[in-house]
Amino acid sequence: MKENKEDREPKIVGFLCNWCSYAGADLAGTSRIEYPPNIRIIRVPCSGRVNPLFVLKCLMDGADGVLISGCHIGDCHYSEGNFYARRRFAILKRLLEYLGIDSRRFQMSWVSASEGDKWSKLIKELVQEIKQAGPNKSNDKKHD
Amino acid sequence: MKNIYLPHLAEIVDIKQETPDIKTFKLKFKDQAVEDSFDHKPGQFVEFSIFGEGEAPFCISNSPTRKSGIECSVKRMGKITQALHELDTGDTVGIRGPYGNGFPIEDLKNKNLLFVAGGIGLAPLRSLINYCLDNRNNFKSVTIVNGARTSKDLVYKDEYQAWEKARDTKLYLTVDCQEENWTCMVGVVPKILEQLKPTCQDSVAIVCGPPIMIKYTMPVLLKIGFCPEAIITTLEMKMKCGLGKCGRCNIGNLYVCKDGPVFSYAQLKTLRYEL
Amino acid sequence: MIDELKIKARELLKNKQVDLIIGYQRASDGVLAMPCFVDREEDVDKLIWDVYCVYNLANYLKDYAGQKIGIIAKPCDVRSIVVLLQENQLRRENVYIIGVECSGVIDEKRLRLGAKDIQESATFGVKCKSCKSSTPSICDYLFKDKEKKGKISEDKDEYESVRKLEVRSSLERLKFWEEEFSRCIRCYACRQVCPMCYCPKCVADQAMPAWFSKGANLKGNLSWNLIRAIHLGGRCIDCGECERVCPVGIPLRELNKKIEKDIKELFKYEAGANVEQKPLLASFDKDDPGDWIK
Amino acid sequence: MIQKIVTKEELYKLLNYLLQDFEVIGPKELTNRGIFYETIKNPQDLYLGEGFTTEPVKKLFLNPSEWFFKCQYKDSKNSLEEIALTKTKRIIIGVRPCETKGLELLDKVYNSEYKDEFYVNNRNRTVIIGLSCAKPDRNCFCTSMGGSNVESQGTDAILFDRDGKFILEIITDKGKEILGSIGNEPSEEEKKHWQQDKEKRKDLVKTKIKAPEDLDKVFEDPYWEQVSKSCLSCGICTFLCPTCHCFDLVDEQRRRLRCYDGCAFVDFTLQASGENPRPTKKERYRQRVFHKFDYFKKNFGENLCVGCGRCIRYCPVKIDISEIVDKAPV
Repeated sequence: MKENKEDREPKIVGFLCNWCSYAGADLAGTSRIEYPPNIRIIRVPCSGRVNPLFVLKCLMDGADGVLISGCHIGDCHYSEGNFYARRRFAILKRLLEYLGIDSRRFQMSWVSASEGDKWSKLIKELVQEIKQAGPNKSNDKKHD
Repeated sequence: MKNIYLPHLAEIVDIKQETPDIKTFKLKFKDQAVEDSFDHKPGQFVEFSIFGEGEAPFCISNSPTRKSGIECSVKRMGKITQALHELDTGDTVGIRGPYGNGFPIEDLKNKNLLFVAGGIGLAPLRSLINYCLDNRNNFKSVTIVNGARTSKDLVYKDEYQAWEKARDTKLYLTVDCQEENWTCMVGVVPKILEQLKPTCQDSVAIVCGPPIMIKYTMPVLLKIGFCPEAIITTLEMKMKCGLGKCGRCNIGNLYVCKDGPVFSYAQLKTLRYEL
Repeated sequence: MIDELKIKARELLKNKQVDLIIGYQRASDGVLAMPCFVDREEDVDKLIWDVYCVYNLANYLKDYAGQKIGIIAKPCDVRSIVVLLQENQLRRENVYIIGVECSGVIDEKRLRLGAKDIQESATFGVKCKSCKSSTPSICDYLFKDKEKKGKISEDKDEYESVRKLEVRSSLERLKFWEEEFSRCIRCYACRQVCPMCYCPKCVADQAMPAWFSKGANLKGNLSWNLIRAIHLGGRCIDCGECERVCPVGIPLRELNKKIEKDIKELFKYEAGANVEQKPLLASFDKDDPGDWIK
Repeated sequence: MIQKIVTKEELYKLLNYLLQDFEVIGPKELTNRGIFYETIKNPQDLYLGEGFTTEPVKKLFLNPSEWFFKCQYKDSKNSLEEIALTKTKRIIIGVRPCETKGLELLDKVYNSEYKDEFYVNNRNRTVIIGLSCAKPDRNCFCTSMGGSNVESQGTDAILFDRDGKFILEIITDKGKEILGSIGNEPSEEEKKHWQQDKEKRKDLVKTKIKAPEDLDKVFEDPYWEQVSKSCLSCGICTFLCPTCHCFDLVDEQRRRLRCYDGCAFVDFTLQASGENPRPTKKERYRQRVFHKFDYFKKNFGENLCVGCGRCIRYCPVKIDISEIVDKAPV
């Protein structure tokens, strides 16, 4: 039986900044706003803490998507961490695309501590997009 | 033909915390046939696999005369030792071996034996010491000089009593600096040797410890009168395969894993090994 | 010109202005050049300078940290010295830059692959064709090119091949890169030859954690080449050494150029332009584009 | 030994036929990339010209990325799952004599005291059809390493490109089995002619060096520091060498992987304690030279170098091992 693209539940790794996005996701939970369970959250101090290597390792070890989420520009707990992240990952995003890795697999967002509803909406969209991108084939035999 | 890189599965049956960063693991092969056929000489080592982490060589620290599983003492250092220290009894590891030449037991017979150990360097010597004590009539006097940074870092404390009590056997313990309630000797191993002046007549010195200790112990032993052929040491090198193929543990044309790890000081000198 | 260079080198060593001069000497084949380390006046005569002097010698500066070094540097090599200065890897007073005007060096890689006669097929490197300046931006002493050949750059879009690849479909790009990277043997020559790769422990060598496969398999190769390029983002000055040394001919400059082009578009940044400039990823602008972020 | 004259068409026709039962591997030219051993689907793709492949045939025997076994964890029980050996029979064509001589040297390491089943299996399932060198370049010095650019040196058969045809020498039974049916017997005249040609081709290897009998006595010489100064500590020379065989064993996702490693890398001998017996370029480069021209000779009676010239051709900074060995101050 052929597996339908839409049926397969993708695995997404989320790197969430402790101060905004993690709290935002938490708020979504405590407010009982539903969102798909496809995302595995890793809490980081700041979106500026995330290294391109983290993203790469997730994608190479089989994650179907990676999300980095931090405070809105101007709201960083460390004043400027997300500015650095924005620059760094703009380059990575374009490079991944250039290498032919589906750019939907790597996304970034700003979600504040009060945006539980934005978080839920974001994840719903993200899961849809990544479902369309299909399963990540990095664990295929040809990669050995 | 067998896959020579394939380990046998073994279970950790006992873990003993020797010092804050050294644990002794006792292992039993899962396959009884392997357990029965496994035979080693003092001074040999095994390749220890922690699946998912990697493989590292450790010397076997129990004597073949006291077989109740393989014992290895491991100091927490890098990736694999770290992972190993996190394991519990009942966990599974992989074992390949034994590899290496081991101590030249025939050459030691009817000799006075001087064991010089520093820190975890006692591990390979413990195997030989217990072997000698179990075959006591084959050897003359046994002198053990064992040093560590502090009394906390001394390994195999449980066995000291038995060694002291054994016939014609002396044990000298030393720590680098004076401590409260410490009754044995104080000072680094080479200094203690200078004080003790053990006999070099009909003697063989077997040395194992950190490189810096070996470096300063050699001249002292030579001064006491040991000839380079009568000083034996076991070396450490980065090893991967244990079979003399992966190419990193060579000293001159000899591989520590296959032709060693036990070398005489005379051999090392011709190999231009710098201590 | 070469005599002038030798006189200068001798003078620098004699006055103890420098402990060592890094330059070029003739290789064993009698045609090509190889790096040369001169610390005695009598060895100065070994030095040469011509179109075969392809190497970016700035790479050796890390071997001699703390010493006073004289270095023969082409305009592109000087750009990498600028980045090293920006990143505090080098003290300006410790390096005496003997700049040389350069009208392009040979394409050593093509020579090797073409296997034709060395002299006849000597063409200029691709990087030289998009070179913007034949004079080093900073130096302590400048050797002028008497023949005034000037830069050989062709007024062509330097990102032409990048653009060509960009417009292909995602699948085609993936196929292209997978084919290229599948040949990678993970010799790390691209890293070792790069003056910007000075990390004491490269992420590729780390064991705790191991970031990607150590083996020369597609997954590991893809990861390595991607990370190498990312780590050079805003730092690569296009000396082209990585692509030149790659024994299996992976077009690494296509990766470097892509990032170079992106940062020009996104942040109006050019690597190695001047010493006072802050490194791209150690700085930011409040107005950096963020429309791609949700 | 059987000598035959074979046309290109005959050879390709035979290869086409053999494709049914064998995997055929041979050199293929990639524009601006070099020449690489690849599986051949169509004999027309074969490159049987003068150029050398970038990578030696070693990589088809010692896989650069070889999985040894997998540790399964199921129902809280560990078990080891071995990776099945590839049994496909294969023909490798266009292999140079120096490369097969390299394999014979590797046999001493991998098919001796402890047999490496992966390597031995690859050896056993392969028929090697060599190709004599028509145009050795300035980096070739095989004749100085006791080898030859025209003799078989471990191939099952060897081709000589001559006047648009091939002269085929079949050496082993394995070679006879697959190649015995094609070509015509050359006349005595042609045979004689060919012998003369062979001698002429040998003289094309211009670089002559003398490997010192006893390098050991210059172990401490400052020479090694001097010659290694420009070394970049990359892996090109070791990975492209037909005889370098050092490897690393690592675990990745509960599988054990063997990958290439080389003495030029800083980490090669770095211990977990931080101790490194070969901390600088000098010790590392000297190790490479000594392993090839001293240690291996002491252990196996031969130099671990076949003079293929790859490490010189591809060295990013043109370090020339033949010159360095030749000029060693013994």
